[in-house]
Amino acid sequence: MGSILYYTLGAIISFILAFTVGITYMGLDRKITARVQNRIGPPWYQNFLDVSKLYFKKTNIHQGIMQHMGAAFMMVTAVMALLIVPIFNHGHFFPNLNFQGDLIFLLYIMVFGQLGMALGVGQTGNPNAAIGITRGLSQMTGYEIPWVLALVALMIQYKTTSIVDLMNVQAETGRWLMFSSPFAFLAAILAMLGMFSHAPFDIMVAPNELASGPISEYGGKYLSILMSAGAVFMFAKLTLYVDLFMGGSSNLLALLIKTFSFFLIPVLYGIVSPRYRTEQAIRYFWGWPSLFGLLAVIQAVILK
Amino acid sequence: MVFNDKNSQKIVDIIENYARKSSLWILAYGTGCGAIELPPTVTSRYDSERLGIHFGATPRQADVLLITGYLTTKTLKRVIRVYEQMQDPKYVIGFGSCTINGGMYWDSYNTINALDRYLPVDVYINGCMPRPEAVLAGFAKLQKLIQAGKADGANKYKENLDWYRTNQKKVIPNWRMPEYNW
Amino acid sequence: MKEIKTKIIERIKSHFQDAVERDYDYNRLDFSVKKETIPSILFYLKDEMNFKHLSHITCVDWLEEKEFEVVFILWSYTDRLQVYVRTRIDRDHPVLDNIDMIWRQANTYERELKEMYGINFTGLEAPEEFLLEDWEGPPPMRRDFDTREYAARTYYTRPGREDAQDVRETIIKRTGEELPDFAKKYKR
Amino acid sequence: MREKATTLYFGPQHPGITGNMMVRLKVEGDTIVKATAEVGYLHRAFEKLMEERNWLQSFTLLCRFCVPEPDPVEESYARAVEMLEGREVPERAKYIRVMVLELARIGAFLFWYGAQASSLGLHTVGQWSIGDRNYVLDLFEALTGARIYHMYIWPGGVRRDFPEGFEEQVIKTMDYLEKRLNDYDDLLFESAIFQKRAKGIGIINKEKAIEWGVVGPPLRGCGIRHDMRIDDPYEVYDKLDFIVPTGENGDIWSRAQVRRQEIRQSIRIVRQVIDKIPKGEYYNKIPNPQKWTLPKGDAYAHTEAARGEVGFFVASDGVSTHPRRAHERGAAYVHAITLLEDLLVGANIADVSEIMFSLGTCPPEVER
Repeated sequence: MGSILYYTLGAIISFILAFTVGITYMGLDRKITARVQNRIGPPWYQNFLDVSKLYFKKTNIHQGIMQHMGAAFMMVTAVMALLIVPIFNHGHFFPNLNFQGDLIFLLYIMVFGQLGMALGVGQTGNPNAAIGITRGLSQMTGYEIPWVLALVALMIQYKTTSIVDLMNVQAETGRWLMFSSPFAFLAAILAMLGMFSHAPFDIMVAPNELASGPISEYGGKYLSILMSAGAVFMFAKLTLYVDLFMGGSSNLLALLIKTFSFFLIPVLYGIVSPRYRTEQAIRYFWGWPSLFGLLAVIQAVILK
Repeated sequence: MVFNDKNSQKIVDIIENYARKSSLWILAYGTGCGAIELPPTVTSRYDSERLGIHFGATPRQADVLLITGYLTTKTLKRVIRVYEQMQDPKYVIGFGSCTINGGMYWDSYNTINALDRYLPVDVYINGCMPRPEAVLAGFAKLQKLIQAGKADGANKYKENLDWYRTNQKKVIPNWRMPEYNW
Repeated sequence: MKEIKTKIIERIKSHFQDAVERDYDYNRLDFSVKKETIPSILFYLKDEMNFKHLSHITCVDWLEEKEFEVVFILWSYTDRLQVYVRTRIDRDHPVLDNIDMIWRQANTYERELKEMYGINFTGLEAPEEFLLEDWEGPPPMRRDFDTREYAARTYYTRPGREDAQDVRETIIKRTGEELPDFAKKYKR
Repeated sequence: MREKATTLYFGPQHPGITGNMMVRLKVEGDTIVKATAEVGYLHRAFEKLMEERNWLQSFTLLCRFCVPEPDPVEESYARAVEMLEGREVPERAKYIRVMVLELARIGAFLFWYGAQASSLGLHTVGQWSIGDRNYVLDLFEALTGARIYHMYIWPGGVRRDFPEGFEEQVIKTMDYLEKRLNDYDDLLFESAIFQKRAKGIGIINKEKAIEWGVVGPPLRGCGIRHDMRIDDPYEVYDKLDFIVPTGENGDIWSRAQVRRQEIRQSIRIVRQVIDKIPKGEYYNKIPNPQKWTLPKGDAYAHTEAARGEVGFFVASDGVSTHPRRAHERGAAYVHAITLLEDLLVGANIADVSEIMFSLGTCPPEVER
């Protein structure tokens, strides 16, 4: 009984950590972008204010229960992903739901949110939103290929489907996977650009084309939930990358440094890139990134 | 300080209003020529984003409806609809002399002359064209009003809906507005 | 320039007997024709005389003469010459031939003239409304439509700008003096 | 039976639209099968109001015809009035007018840089170029007293002479801009994604272009060298040395290239004006505007603006102090309606905003 309370407390704290770090990173993203654009930019905590302002909105309109659920699905996805991904090496207080096969479960979970969102968006009746979510799903089919290939390569090479096992491998050999499986790392990094929906792969929200796409009918508390879910999910994904390729992190400082360096990749790439069209984005992911994925699998099969 | 219901409500109000005033999302709708001064306002010399001013793409997400200049009756119809789709609390800024008294279009057959007859205006920014500094000053004024809890145009609109509707229907002959919940 | 102009005038006069020309001392020619001749003269100018570019179509309301004057302005990129083709139509029954098969953009200009002046172009295929929405009054650009009176009747005028109707007149009336010469006063 | 095509309303409230207009799109999948431009959201009845104002009072309205670039309209109107009256303009005023027009063109192109890049989600170029446009607006402020609406070019000349130290300020700004333009090009034109998205999109048919009345950069993007500055030289353009660039394919990329080179030519023209400008009068004074009547007749003057030919038609009845008719011919009249509707058919939804910005559509000019 005590252990359940203990774990629950750990889960709540990890959620708070993920939310804080995620939202701060979003603010830093805006700050960095502003500095490149010769501006001062908003304060780093601006996104906290945005989220709380949206939460304090008095009216919250939804066109039906599925739209309501769309936001909930996103949050559920984010929290589940967060619970599966180990935040620290040997973390007793952040035990998370590690089990053999969690990597496969994670792959499924990362698709789940988008699908749930699609259901919700379908009910808003806004054509822009419908087109936006279609684009989002199309793009997902694009980046899922290199991403899955990279993970499969790792699974084959180290004969495990558990994230903790992969982290232990890195701890034992003393080499990060980004060096021992470089092709998988490259494929995963390129897939990450799509996963973060930053320019040039922001085709799902694309304000100038679709008036922000799926979220165009979401306002007030729903948008607040979506933003928080986005932040938590982002943190979970960054932590996953750190766990897989940088051997996880043993303390908070290492976690922040490592996740932030991963976070900088899509941000800096996004500042100087225009947006792809949907089919161009898919073609991009099915080009070099998928090739790297294939090479990674071949390497894994040979080295096995 | 005694923590009773009234006091804690006050504290909540202060926090809420602080969040509201520091994160003002403008609806990206250039209703008139004033929209030309908005891009400079967000760029390096004026940089409105440091005050938390940001552009929202759809009415559902926006807090501030910026009426940038004159409104023709055709646009007024859309603006009313957009305003009613926005979610509380919402603010209207009348931008430029045309929204105040018609400006130089005072005798035009197609533009309205006083915006506050049709929508509740919280802040007016005068000038034609108002400079970016004036725009920022207008936003600063709005932030002050919000912090003091005085920017309640939306409530006024709800209370006096009949009066506003009468005025609106007077200039929009064919009303044909869809029914929606707001 | 002079020879080109003479040549164009000659050829137009030989084809269209009703054309009355007027020459200007810059690169401009005027032809006044009957309204029936409009499509054929425009077609001729475009195909035979290289006036490929239709700058615009406009209309002047001569209320006193109960006529509309419709002006077509063409531009020749090769001869660098403007040609005005003008015609007068009855103000009470304004009808003119549609020319959007000659120039596609004429469609837009004709839609505007139809809405603003009430000129009917036979065979014009376009949506009814162009700039106005649910307009119930007379075509607003006609000179007998008083926009000032309409605006005062329809829209609320905020008090305080009654004397802003014409500031200069007010100044003259109040002070009885001629207007100051601003240009001279602020000369550097 | 279920209809395959859905209707998508692109505007009037839409972040990707130029100004305030609406395009009704019939969409099948991602492809547009029919596009209808709906305008009139900005109709302020300028031409009616000008009939209510006298010849000089109209200037308050004139600059509001097209907001990003008001000076060509003033210039067209002023020249049409001068043609009608036969009024001479001093040489210095002509040079100043050319400089103002070219500065306005630079401002408009900087705005275009930002708009075109932002339509593709590359906001950094937009932030830089629109931020730097402030320096051009500073020049206008020093010269005319206003950032956006100048009311500077008048019948008979210009309203004011250069303020002190203005020439140096202009040269300094031009130096700065020339340096900065390379930065924008590095980010926009060197971007592989922009090339992918701009090449082969929104192609204007070369044969159709002239017949449909396409003007300005969209026409020159097709490889047709027509520019009112060389075709019908007004003011002192015949005494200045500049090139009118052309593109090849008539797609977004060609139009972008034309604008990219034209802004450099404009900077060149401004420098030449500063070098060559003569001393002397800048204003041939008009009589008391309250009593100023023009001879009976009409005139049409056209000016090359950043978006194409902008013309003004004025008619006078010879008695009244007000115009009998004032009418503007704007480039957007063709670009934003007939041409846009044509180009959008068969295009992808993602390209709507991009095509609109590359045409330089300006709704206030259509609707007036």
